[in-house]
Amino acid sequence: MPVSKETLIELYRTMLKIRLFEERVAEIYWEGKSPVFNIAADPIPGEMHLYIGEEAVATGVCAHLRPDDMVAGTHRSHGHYIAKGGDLKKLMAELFGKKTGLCQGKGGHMHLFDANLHFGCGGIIGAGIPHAVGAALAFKMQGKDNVAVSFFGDGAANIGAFHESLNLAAIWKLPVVFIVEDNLYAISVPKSKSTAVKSNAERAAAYGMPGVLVDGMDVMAVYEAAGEAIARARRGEGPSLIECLCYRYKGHFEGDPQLYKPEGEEEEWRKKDPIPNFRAKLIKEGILTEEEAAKIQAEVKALVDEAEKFARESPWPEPEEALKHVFL
Amino acid sequence: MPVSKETLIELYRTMLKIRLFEERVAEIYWEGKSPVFNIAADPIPGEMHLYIGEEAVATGVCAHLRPDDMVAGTHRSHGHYIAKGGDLKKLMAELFGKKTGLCQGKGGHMHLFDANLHFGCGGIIGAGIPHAVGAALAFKMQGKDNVAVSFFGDGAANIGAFHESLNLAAIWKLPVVFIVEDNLYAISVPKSKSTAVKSNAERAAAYGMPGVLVDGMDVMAVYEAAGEAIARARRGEGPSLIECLCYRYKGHFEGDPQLYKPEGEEEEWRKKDPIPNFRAKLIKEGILTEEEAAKIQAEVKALVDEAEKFARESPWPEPEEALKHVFL
Amino acid sequence: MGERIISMYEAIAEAIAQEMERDPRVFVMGEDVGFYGGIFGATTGLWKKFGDERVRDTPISEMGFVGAAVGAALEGMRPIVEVMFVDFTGACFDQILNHMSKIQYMSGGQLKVPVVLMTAIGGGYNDAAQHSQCLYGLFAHLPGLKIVIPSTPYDAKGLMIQAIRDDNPVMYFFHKGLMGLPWMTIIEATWAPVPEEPYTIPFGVADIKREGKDVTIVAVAMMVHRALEAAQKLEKEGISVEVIDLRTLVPLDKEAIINSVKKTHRLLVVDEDYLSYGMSGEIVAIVAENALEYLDAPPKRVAVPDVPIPYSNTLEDFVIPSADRIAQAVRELVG
Amino acid sequence: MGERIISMYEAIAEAIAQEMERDPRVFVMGEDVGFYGGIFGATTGLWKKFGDERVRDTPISEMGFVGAAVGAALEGMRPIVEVMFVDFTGACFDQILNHMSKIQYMSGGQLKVPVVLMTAIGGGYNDAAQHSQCLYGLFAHLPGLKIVIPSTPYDAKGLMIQAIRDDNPVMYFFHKGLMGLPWMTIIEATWAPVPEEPYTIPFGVADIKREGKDVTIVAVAMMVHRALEAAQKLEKEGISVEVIDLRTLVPLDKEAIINSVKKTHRLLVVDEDYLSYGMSGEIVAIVAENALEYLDAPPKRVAVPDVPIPYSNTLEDFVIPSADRIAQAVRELVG
Ligand SMILES: Cc1ncc(C[n+]2csc(CCOP(=O)(O)OP(=O)(O)O)c2C)c(N)n1
Ligand SMILES: Cc1ncc(C[n+]2csc(CCOP(=O)(O)OP(=O)(O)O)c2C)c(N)n1
Ligand SMILES: [Mg+2]
Ligand SMILES: [Mg+2]
Repeated sequence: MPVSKETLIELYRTMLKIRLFEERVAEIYWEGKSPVFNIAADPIPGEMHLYIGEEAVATGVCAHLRPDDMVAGTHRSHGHYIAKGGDLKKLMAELFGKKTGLCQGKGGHMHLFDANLHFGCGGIIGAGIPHAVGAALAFKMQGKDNVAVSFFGDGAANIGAFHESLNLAAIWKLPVVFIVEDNLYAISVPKSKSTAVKSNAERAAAYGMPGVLVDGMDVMAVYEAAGEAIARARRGEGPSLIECLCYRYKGHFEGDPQLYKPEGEEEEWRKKDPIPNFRAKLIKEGILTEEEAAKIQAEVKALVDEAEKFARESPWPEPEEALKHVFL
Repeated sequence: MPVSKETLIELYRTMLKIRLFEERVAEIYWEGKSPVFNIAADPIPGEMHLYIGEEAVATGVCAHLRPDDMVAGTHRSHGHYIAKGGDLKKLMAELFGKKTGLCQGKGGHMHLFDANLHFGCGGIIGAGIPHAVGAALAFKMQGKDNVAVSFFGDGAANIGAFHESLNLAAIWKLPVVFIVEDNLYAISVPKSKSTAVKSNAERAAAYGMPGVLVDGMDVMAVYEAAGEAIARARRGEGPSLIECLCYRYKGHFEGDPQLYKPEGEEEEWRKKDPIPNFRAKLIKEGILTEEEAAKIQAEVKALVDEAEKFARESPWPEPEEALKHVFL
Repeated sequence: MGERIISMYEAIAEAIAQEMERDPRVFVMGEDVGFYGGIFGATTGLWKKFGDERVRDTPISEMGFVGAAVGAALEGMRPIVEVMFVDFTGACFDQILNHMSKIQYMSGGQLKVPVVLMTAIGGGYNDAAQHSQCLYGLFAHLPGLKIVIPSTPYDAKGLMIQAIRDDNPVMYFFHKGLMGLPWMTIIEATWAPVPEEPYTIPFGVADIKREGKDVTIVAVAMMVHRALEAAQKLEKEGISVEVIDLRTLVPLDKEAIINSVKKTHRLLVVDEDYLSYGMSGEIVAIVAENALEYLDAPPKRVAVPDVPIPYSNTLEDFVIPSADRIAQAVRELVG
Repeated sequence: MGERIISMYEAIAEAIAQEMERDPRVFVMGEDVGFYGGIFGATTGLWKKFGDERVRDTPISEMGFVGAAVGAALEGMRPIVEVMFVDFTGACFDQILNHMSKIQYMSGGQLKVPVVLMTAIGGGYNDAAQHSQCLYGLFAHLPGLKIVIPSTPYDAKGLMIQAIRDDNPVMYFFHKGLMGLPWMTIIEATWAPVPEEPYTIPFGVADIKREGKDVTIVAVAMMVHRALEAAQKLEKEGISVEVIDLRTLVPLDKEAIINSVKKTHRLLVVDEDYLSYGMSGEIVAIVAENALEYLDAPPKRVAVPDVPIPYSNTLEDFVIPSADRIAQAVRELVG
């Protein structure tokens, strides 16, 4: 199917938004953490898992989603949330722990929820997979044509919830798409040491569902595979699995010395960087001019600036608010 | 490979031992439960899951095992224990809850342990699978050529522990064999409603291990497939999965009205009853005479009689013993 | 009306049926909840009435389907999910510990998780260590879960309807021995009058099953009945026992406990869950914190003595609190 | 000798290394325990010394590898299995609840399960609801698990060696904030003298960190240090505080608690775990049962107020007990 110029530019803009947002997050994160790294130091405290390098995956998938489709993310979900159409200001404020944050400062970087966007994520590996299955079950029971998408890592594909969820989705023929973000590692453990098959796409057969392996550094490859799977799900034809081969340029979390990565590996993958490559392609194909690209860059940067400013200026939650929201 | 006469007769004897033992257990179980069924009534109280109809599976597999090979059973494990060479007297006494029982009355029907036979089982579906993996890991680390065998049902193949265990066994190339006892049902839920593939043998591919489907009503088919897998494991060539198609003639537990079984299904499977069929085959092939068969029958019956007598005459544990063995 | 006598399992199934009729968002899932009607009968008749979709049999995939219940709740459904025995919650504990109980909070109150997780508790019928636990004390320790434990058919129905209508995650524990199942030891109280029309019982309101002036016994589920049995015996000995059925551990009716102890000056907590670090300690602590000066004797606890539930009759009877053991503890308290 | 100063994470790794050298049956597995040395450093240096087989990285398969540890223990090994954060025990809870803790008992004492499950606890660094829990109260509720919670490098080493040599299942909880990691807030006590040679510390023996005569504070892990900080402040106000570090919850040194309260007549339990139905209730209950007449004031508890751990600084600081909150509670106790 031909893809419109607007869509192509939107894909580019979204990837860039994720990249620039996260680069800014990293800057702010380290602002309080040098010369001495203390994980609890402000402005952004706690663990920080960045998605830099994997932007094509979230972007290519979420481009097919409506606001009322459901996404279950991971511990590394800024990208998923932004691709789903998330609000940068609220997201940044949440990372700062401010009252104006997505979750009023209660969730934090790993626990982002947006009821309006039907978005959730969490810090327990594999736990979001059944949530997506349940959301898909709800859509089916409600007679809606919505779909649910579950993102998770290559490491997560070895946890029991993966197996149970794919089986449930298959026997109940649910509108859910499983996206494996294979970035070669689970923290320091390479996929080759953790996973008994080459690609998790092969595992789809264990549930009688289609499984494909795509180049996760190529937003168009992801876009096409996801488009097919999501359309299939919307038509009521059941679940699919897509494994996207990609790479995280940063450590598992900020501060990870990454000693487990072999020499030269990152450089190889840098050549496949989804963002400059896609930009070059769009320019080469005449879809984007250098000027337009620069304008997009400036617009996105302005959004990120605004988000940072909003977060910095926002108030802290009152301490006593900690006691609210256990029960509603 | 040719199978010796002794082995063939031993296979027959073992199947018969399981059958006659369990038929007796059923009799004794109902002794206290008619006219009014009260699950807590003596002589054998509690839930009762019988293996009748599935004897060929445990028998064909365990015939290849040594006493120091490890078996992890299920909630339906009398057959596994007997096939592993278990002691009928201690087993029966355990079912009665007597002090002379395998576990001094603490374990009961679903929780049979025999340290000398490296046998254990339990009432939580799927939980024994990782135990077998761990035992196999121990054997490997100890430089032994022992193997571990995990038995579990078609229902259990849908729980997360199945996935995690098979993956671990495969990446670590452990000497473990996974036996799926596919008896078509998990309590009332038919496999067709619970399992997204036709045979779990297909799922072996998700772990890069061999998977085969065999006729679980034919002890020789099981014996051969298991022989190959166990020999492979002993040689250090890693795990395998065997799905054995079989049938439980009784309810999920004694007292189950079995309304979920379609009319005529049991009769069809009765025709394939592994014990009379194998008996007939052995006689037809001249391996066993009618007289020898009758003698075996009498010997086995005597063992069961003895076990019953032992259990009935054994003393109860002292109440205060309940406080022992939490810590050793 | 109030005089129709039904069992606890029928009361639960009726509550669910009435709510399913009222609210199309309510549905049930779990192992053998469909055609079979639930191993302990809690979904009897529902499948026939509502069909495969709304009364959904699941594979043996507790993590998957409890997680799916959470996901469905996030998308506007109101799932009732059965985990057959509380002992099996080990297979889905992460979904309870980190998601069902925490998403409302982590989302800053944006999202509701109106799941009812119902599960069977209790021993006394030789089902041994992995099928006889109570464990409600463990779940009560986790913020974000309402903990409901009925002891009568009447309460079972009213508390179930309340649970389904509550916007928060609820764990609903029914005691196998109290369900009134024909294949369990019969206990009179398991068949009792239950109104046909729907009604609710608010959470956090204990039920004083019996007034007394010498000792307060606090209990839930089967232990309420054992305590009542003990109280009857003790009455003949001239000891007047008040028996409080908490009905919910979260929220907890501290008021009722404290007021009773202020009256009786003596406390016994009876628990079929394990003794240490559980319900019994919490109740004693609350009384010590709030009514210390009223206590005429050190409080006592009768519970499972920190051992797994053994299989054999003699052993199981020794560890699960009996009316005799309860009565003995009361005598020591007043003695 | 005793003057070598090391961190708690080094002390743990050293204990494990020494036991691995002594006993070939001891091995370690878990996520990132190999080359990486454990996310909190508890296996630092082991992989280099002992290699892939005995220091085994696992996939993210907690149910599988904790179950495998149980299976390996049944076949004569002595596994140390790391579950990275206690919050993740939800993913393998069945193996702890129904197998690791129960097989010895269910087998009638035939089988030993000498597994050490080690895991990280605690908050205070904005890791929020799913990475900051303590939960030891929950595990202490389950019969069959020894519960170990060191608060100093010295104790960490001695208790780890004891845990490895113990024939029973042990849950060993280390507090992230006490590990002495360079990337965490520095707390002086996290670097301390630790002898090089192996030594053991018996389970069930509390450590009186500080003698006092007005109030007894009972605590574990980080709260021991917060209590000591509070005690120092209070000393200047003329209030003399005794601080007891339980070190193990199972077995529990009831004696030490009771004797201290008999001396001070006042009890405060401080807990970084959730308030209700946990450790704090149990300790208060034990004192009420055994030393009621000695109490001059109702006992008090300072703990996480039954909410998940929130992310934001202002919120997290509000829920995790601080030295100030502890001091305030002591003042109320003596006031
Ligand atoms: C159940 C559970 N086990 C372990 C962890 C610790 N942990 C956090 S991220 C991670 C690696 C995840 O790898 P992968 O799924 O490939 O995702 P990636 O980080 O590569 O995006 C681990 C082990 C966790 N959060 N939850
Ligand atoms: C984790 C867990 N979930 C549910 C159960 C209840 N249960 C006991 S046996 C059984 C069915 C098992 O089916 P299958 O694995 O096919 O074995 P079969 O009984 O057919 O031999 C179920 C659901 C359990 N014991 N453990
Ligand atoms: Mg990864
Ligand atoms: Mg089956």
